[in-house]
Amino acid sequence: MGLLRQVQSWLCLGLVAMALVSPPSITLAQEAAPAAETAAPAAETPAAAPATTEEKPAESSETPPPAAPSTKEAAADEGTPDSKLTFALNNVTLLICAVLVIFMQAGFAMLEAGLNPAKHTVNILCKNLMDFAIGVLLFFAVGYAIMYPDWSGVTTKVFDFNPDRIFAITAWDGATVLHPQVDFLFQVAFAATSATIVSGAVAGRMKFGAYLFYSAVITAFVYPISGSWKWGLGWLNDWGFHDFAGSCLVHAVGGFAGLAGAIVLGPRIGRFSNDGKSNPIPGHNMALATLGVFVLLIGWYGFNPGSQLAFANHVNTNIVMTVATNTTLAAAAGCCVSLAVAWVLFGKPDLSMALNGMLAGLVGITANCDCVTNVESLIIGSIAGVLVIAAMLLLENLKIDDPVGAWPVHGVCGAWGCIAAGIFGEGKNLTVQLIGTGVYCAWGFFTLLIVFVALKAIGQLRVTKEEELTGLDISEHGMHAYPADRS
Amino acid sequence: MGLLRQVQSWLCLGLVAMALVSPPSITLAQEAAPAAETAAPAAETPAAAPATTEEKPAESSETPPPAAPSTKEAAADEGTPDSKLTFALNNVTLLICAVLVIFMQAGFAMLEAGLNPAKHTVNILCKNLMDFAIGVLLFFAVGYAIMYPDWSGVTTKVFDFNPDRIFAITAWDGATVLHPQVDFLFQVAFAATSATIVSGAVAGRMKFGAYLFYSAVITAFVYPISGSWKWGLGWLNDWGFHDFAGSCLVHAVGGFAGLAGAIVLGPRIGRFSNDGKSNPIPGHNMALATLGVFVLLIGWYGFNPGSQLAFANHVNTNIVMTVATNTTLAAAAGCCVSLAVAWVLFGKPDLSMALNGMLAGLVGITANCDCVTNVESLIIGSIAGVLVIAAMLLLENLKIDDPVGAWPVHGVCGAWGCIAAGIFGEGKNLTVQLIGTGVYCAWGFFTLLIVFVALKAIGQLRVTKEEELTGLDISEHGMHAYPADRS
Amino acid sequence: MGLLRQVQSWLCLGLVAMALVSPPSITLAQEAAPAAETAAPAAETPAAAPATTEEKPAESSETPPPAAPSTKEAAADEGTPDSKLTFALNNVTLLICAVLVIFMQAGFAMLEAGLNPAKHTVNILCKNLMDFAIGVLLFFAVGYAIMYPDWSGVTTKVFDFNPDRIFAITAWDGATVLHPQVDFLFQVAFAATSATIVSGAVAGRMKFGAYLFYSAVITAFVYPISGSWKWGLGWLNDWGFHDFAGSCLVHAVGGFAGLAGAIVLGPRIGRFSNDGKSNPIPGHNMALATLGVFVLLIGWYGFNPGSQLAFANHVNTNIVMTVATNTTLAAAAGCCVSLAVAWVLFGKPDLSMALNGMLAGLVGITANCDCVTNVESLIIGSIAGVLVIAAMLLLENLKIDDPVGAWPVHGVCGAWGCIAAGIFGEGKNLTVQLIGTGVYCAWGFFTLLIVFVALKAIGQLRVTKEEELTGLDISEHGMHAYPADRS
Amino acid sequence: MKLIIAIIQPNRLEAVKDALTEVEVFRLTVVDCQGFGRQKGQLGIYRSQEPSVNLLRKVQLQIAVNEDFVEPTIQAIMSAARSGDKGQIGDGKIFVLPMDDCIRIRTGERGSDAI
Amino acid sequence: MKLIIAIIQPNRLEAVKDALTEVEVFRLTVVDCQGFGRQKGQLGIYRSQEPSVNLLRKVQLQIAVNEDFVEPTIQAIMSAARSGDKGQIGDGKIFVLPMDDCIRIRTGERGSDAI
Amino acid sequence: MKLIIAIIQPNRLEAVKDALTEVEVFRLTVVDCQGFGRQKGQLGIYRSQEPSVNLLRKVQLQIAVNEDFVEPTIQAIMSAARSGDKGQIGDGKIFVLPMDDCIRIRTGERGSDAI
Ligand SMILES: Nc1ncnc2c1ncn2[C@@H]1O[C@H](COP(=O)(O)OP(=O)(O)O)[C@@H](O)[C@H]1O
Ligand SMILES: Nc1ncnc2c1ncn2[C@@H]1O[C@H](COP(=O)(O)OP(=O)(O)O)[C@@H](O)[C@H]1O
Ligand SMILES: Nc1ncnc2c1ncn2[C@@H]1O[C@H](COP(=O)(O)OP(=O)(O)O)[C@@H](O)[C@H]1O
Repeated sequence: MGLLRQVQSWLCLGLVAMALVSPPSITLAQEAAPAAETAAPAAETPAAAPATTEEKPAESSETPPPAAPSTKEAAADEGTPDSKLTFALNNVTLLICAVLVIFMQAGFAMLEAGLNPAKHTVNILCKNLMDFAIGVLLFFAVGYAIMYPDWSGVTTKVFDFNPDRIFAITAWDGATVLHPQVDFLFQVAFAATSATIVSGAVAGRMKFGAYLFYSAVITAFVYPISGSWKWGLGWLNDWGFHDFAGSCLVHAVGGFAGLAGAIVLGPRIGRFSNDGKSNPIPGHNMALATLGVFVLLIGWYGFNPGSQLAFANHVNTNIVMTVATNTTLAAAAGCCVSLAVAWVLFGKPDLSMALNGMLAGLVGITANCDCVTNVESLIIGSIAGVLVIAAMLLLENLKIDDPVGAWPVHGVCGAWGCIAAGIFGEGKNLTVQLIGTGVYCAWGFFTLLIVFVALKAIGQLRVTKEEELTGLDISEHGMHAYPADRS
Repeated sequence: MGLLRQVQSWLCLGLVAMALVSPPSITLAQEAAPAAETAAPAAETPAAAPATTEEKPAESSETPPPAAPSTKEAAADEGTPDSKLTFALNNVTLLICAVLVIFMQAGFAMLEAGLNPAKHTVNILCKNLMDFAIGVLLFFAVGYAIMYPDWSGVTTKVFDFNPDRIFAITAWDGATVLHPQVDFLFQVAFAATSATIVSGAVAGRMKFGAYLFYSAVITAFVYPISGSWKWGLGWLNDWGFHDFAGSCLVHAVGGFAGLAGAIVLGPRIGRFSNDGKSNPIPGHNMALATLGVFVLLIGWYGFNPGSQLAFANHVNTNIVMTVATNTTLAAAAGCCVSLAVAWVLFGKPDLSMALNGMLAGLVGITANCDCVTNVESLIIGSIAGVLVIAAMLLLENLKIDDPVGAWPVHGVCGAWGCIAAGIFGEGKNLTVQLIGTGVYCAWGFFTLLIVFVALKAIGQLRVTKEEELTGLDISEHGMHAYPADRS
Repeated sequence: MGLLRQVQSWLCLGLVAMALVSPPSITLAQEAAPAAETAAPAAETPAAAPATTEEKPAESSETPPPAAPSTKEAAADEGTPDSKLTFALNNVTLLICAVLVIFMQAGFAMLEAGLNPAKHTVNILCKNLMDFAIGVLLFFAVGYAIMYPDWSGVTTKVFDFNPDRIFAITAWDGATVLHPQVDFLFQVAFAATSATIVSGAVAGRMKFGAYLFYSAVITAFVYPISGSWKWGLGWLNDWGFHDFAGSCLVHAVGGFAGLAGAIVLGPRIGRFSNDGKSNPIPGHNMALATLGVFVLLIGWYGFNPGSQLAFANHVNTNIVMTVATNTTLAAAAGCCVSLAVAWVLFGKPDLSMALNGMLAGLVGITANCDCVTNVESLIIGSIAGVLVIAAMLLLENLKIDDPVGAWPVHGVCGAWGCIAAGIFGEGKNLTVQLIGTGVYCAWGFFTLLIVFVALKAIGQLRVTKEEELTGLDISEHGMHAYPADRS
Repeated sequence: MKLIIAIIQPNRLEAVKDALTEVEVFRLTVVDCQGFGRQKGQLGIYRSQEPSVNLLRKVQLQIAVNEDFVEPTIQAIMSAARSGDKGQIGDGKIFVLPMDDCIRIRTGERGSDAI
Repeated sequence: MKLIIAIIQPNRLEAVKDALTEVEVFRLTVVDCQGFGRQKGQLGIYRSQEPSVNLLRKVQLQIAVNEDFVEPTIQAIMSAARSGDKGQIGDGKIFVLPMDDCIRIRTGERGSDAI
Repeated sequence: MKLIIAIIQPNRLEAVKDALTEVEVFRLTVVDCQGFGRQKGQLGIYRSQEPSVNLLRKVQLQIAVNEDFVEPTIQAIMSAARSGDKGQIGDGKIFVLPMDDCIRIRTGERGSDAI
């Protein structure tokens, strides 16, 4: 393990170096630090200030449970009925949020299936089912250990792991604010999400085995490593980088990984004509796709509000409620703006753009929903609604085939979310946000680029032309998604 | 704004006057008042009586948070751990309920899509997505301000607004029982529901632009204005009108608005033959429709129990649990009775009637689920199950084409729900209930009648014959919902 | 009623006798008893021991609310804010869990519809809708009374009922930990589940009337009677039988009832050729089936964690969180193992097996999720993933046609779940587990066998050959699930 | 006996059926199909892109008729299947095929009686 | 060479396929179609209303055969496609069309060898 | 005038359409169909069982052409519809039917002008 650990460390460092073309240096980190310190109490909530004086500070995602500094204090009043209720309320609520996030898997599956031809449906469903199943197993095996190493105070490492969390969840010590079991559940749902995002970008042409492989790599290594830099209280957290619920950590990493996949795979047959014309391949079931987006919207109420990780005192409750409403406003704004822009540009109110616009708004608000106002949420969502269309047109021009728009939605708007936190978020440092965003985008892109190039090199990446034309359902899984009654 | 305010006020007054053909007068209002006073503590729950002596009264929907009289008392023990937990529990639970209500949008979308021909599917999905998105924006812009004006004590107005809530949600003052952000979220989900109900009645022939327009009018003005009369603590609340979760405020308003739309639009081509024969146009996907109903059923557990708005003391908990079970019993009864009646009358167990019967039961119990017994719920649901069939047959006879049965389900059973509150609800005044019901039905019908007639007058209401036959998907949105793989 | 009561009692005793071929006797019961006593506090949670000393013991499913021994103690601190919050938190959380379990109805409907030919879709949807609706009515009428009789201390009876619960839910006495209304709701959702499991096994050939009849019998009698033996604190509870959330009580009973149905009905036309070849009839919509499984997964987070029935103290919270994670791990393991085994055996990664594998893992962990470790959950789920394939192959060999695999998933893995509790569960007695499992499997199988044989005898069980070939949608319901646009 | 195959726009089906009823042609078979002809653009946009000209949804009528009915059937289809007054590109084609025999399955009748 | 087009009830497809196998007709093409004939009422009810007579689901078989096989094929279809003993309205039709040529794509064989 | 009916593998449709364009056949009609021939096993597995040989998805092209175009059309289809170099079982058939008349609905043109 020692070797792997070192190799990984160097790899990470290399990539990070690539991302940081302009030298950020120590100075910048110090600039950022004070901003970060004030971030938590300076959330936009008016009632927070007086409340905090008498309460322990919000156990926000800024300070994930395992390393929570308030552990001892919490332990002190362990036996009071109040603390038991607080514990129960926090954990039960987080469990419900975890369930909502897990539900997003269904949303992604339906959305991707609906936006692709019928002949790849079984493959898409199987991918989305398996990346959750495999994700759970691998995050339990190593991912959780990597994402939450024991880094109290040490911030120069980019990779480490907590040996107690290899194939195990640390037992509840009776003191931490969150129960480790539900913490794991919430985190694993996030890990599976980042894998599933990639799925859409590589739909319709990748071998099923290759899919399982990279999906395993993401949930076991790529996502946990970069996740540890922020939520594992690593170096980016130290710099004061802010990503409340994962615009970058989850979405941008997944979106840019998907971009790498789309580039390495190349477009589907017939997607771009020889004369260079773009020839979109419509999805086979818009009802399924729309259902998927509604399910994702619902799931986001677990994703964002749940990321506060604690609910039971005025500060937390206040933030959680604001987060929920901001999320809704950004989704609505993204949806309306995308529909309107598409209507003006292309002459028709295009449902597929409205759907992507809503997702764009949701992704865009994810990083900053805790530190912006309602009206700022509308602005952030609206801009996301424009960005998603611009990014799609860019992909068209570059002749990159991303069947569901994973990069425009999750990659671009994920990056936008963290940048918006720097622009609108009180006490957030824009430079740090830009650097952090760059790091995550580059990390997602380059790590998976390596994986996809390697798979391609050994001929295990893309199905044959014949198989692709026949459809992955028959060629990879030997079954139709919609057999006629008589067959 | 002053002018608009006045025009609106007069418009409302005019319509209300129309609805109240028999003079209700001051006397009646006074009759009703004492009944209303006793309503809250006299809920059917046996344990409520002893409990209330030591507790602050249930923060039921009777007294929505912003104007809650208990504000100061609550503020007094602001700092105690107990009050913080109460606050957290109430708001977190309401957030979950809001999420369930938002999920209903998916249910409505799937139900309407399933019950209509495939060629209108994209249009239906887009309508249901956009009425949520636009609803959120407009309710944030003005609807919330109109629905909850600052009317303490003043009840002669029919329209006003709270200027602090124009494009803003009042900040949490650290005292109110509900956090304004989650209150907004819960309310906006209701507003979107009332718009989406209309959608089903006008499916398959309305221009998309017209749809967006009236949908905006409903969520920005029609629903908030009439909503303010009751939930904004306006005149109907003062009279003691009871509508726990919105049988009238949400469903009847939406259902009667839909009726107006169906009448003004006229039936779809081919729906009634020239010789007067009724020729139903079957939905294209009963699986989607059934999924929609299941999702709506689930959403109703946010809609009804959540409408208590508070959960954290014995009185509230007691009511909330009773509400949930009553809702379930009425849904089951409506479903079984509708299936049975349809089976007897038409010779086959008709799934589409069972689905509508379940919804009928749900709508019927919505107004009164807090003040009837379990057995009464069965009765109310059963009667709703009969009413929905009778109303459908009536529409057939009148040659009004309501593709999904929005008026029978939401209009008729919504009215039934409020009347049933008068019949079965302890301490509810039947006369007041009848008047209030009449007011809401008339309000929904006539305001939208004006909108639809106006749209028709300027030729913006209905698509051409050619477009309708081709299907709104191609003619309005330029895309198929289910393109063949090869296209 | 007296007569019915006696007949039922004898019938039960007879069946139980059949199941217990090897004489268990008093001795064994005594062996088991001490194990059972220590079971609750000895759950795998490290923090449980110190915590329990100062708390009232976990109100686990071991001691369902109506007969909770802690009633008086709880009543003592009735008036404290703490107890009110505890009460609210427990009941609100259970309500949410009940909603999730009710959502499973949608999952079962979509799964069964998707895994069957299109021509039976309306029938399948109608069955799944109606077994919920009828189940609610009948469980309210008699089921709840039978399942929770007043058996404190008396354990020799196998059938009784609580007359206060005939067509009524006992009023909340202000003391019990759970509110009876939500307790009913949670339990009725379980009852409907056991009926709905059977549906899949008898799909495509049973008369709709026969379906309604047996569905009524299950929810009114079969499930409540056997349920009372354990959760009604009956004789199997006394023996120390452990079934946390119903692997046997719900799933095995349903699965074996389905097996009886599949055997008595015989296979669908064309399912096995005359020359004995197996000829699978593929489902018509794998997207629907996959959506169904995702919904079931989500619902299981109400099914398993909710079965703790209490959430608000450290012991309960601890168990609930562990249950949730164990459920997830088993589902993931079952899914991966099934896919892998099918891949190896049959050469393709078969989506339908992955789906069934996930369900198998979920069913398998249901009985024991409270008393095994995370790693044991992986093992239990993995074995379930193998068992489900083995059981399917067995059915093939026996030429029994179970269209969705209800017996392999719910019957076999349900039995496995309870046996696994005996193997892995701390303080659980394997012999008792084996006996209890045998009893439930036999009970489900033989009671329904009688029902199906009786229906067959009077010619009301199976549709005609012509009707089956045409499809039950047209022949039983007179409508297509997917009419072409023009019809 | 002839087999008349007509490929028409889906939204003209009802009108054509009515027109056929007027010339006493009561039996026909309908098949969904997709046409590749001179018409363009039915599939306007998808994700902001216009798909290249492609297969458009059409409906095919198959009508077995005796000789006397051939011309009335053709005229009926032609008049009812045209979009607008002058017709549009994409309105479709009628093919007339010779037919050797026709059998009614129910009775076993053959030839022109069975049509 | 003839092209035999048979329109039958969907639920008779399996029986017809078996009957064809017995007269050694192994190759055929199946097309979903909808028929408008004398049969009524397959679509019983929807939302409590009986839709007016309309297009009913049928299945079309297309079978290319050499002359010797024409009669056996017709007989096989007729016997297996009838509902009940005497047949019912809606049981369908068989059309026999002349065919000039047949080509097997795989080998390029033509004429009666390619059938 | 002939009506050419070609039954091909679905995944060859694009190639065949391109090939037809090259021989200047621009109009055609496509029908989904299912074939029962010598090919086996497209439906590999379902719930771990291999369904017995059954109807496999095919696509049917219907192309009305004037006599001159018959051979080029057949050649174009044959060359483009073959799987691999030598073709495989299941690649399909081409049937050539005589056609008496053709009418363009839009203009009312008849005969070979209307093709
Ligand atoms: N020669 C042909 N063979 C087969 N189908 C044809 C032929 N010509 C036209 N069609 C069918 O008729 C439809 C309408 O044809 P189109 O070319 O638009 O008509 P027009 O000849 O009036 O321009 C096409 O989409 C195609 O389905
Ligand atoms: N002349 C015809 N042309 C085309 N299709 C026909 C014709 N006659 C019958 N059919 C097809 O056969 C089906 C059965 O026809 P029907 O009129 O019910 O049979 P019958 O002649 O035995 O009364 C119809 O639904 C239709 O699809
Ligand atoms: N005689 C025939 N009549 C109708 N369709 C046929 C006939 N022969 C072949 N087909 C169609 O062509 C498809 C391919 O046929 P197949 O038997 O696999 O080809 P081959 O003759 O090259 O072995 C079949 O699935 C069927 O749809």
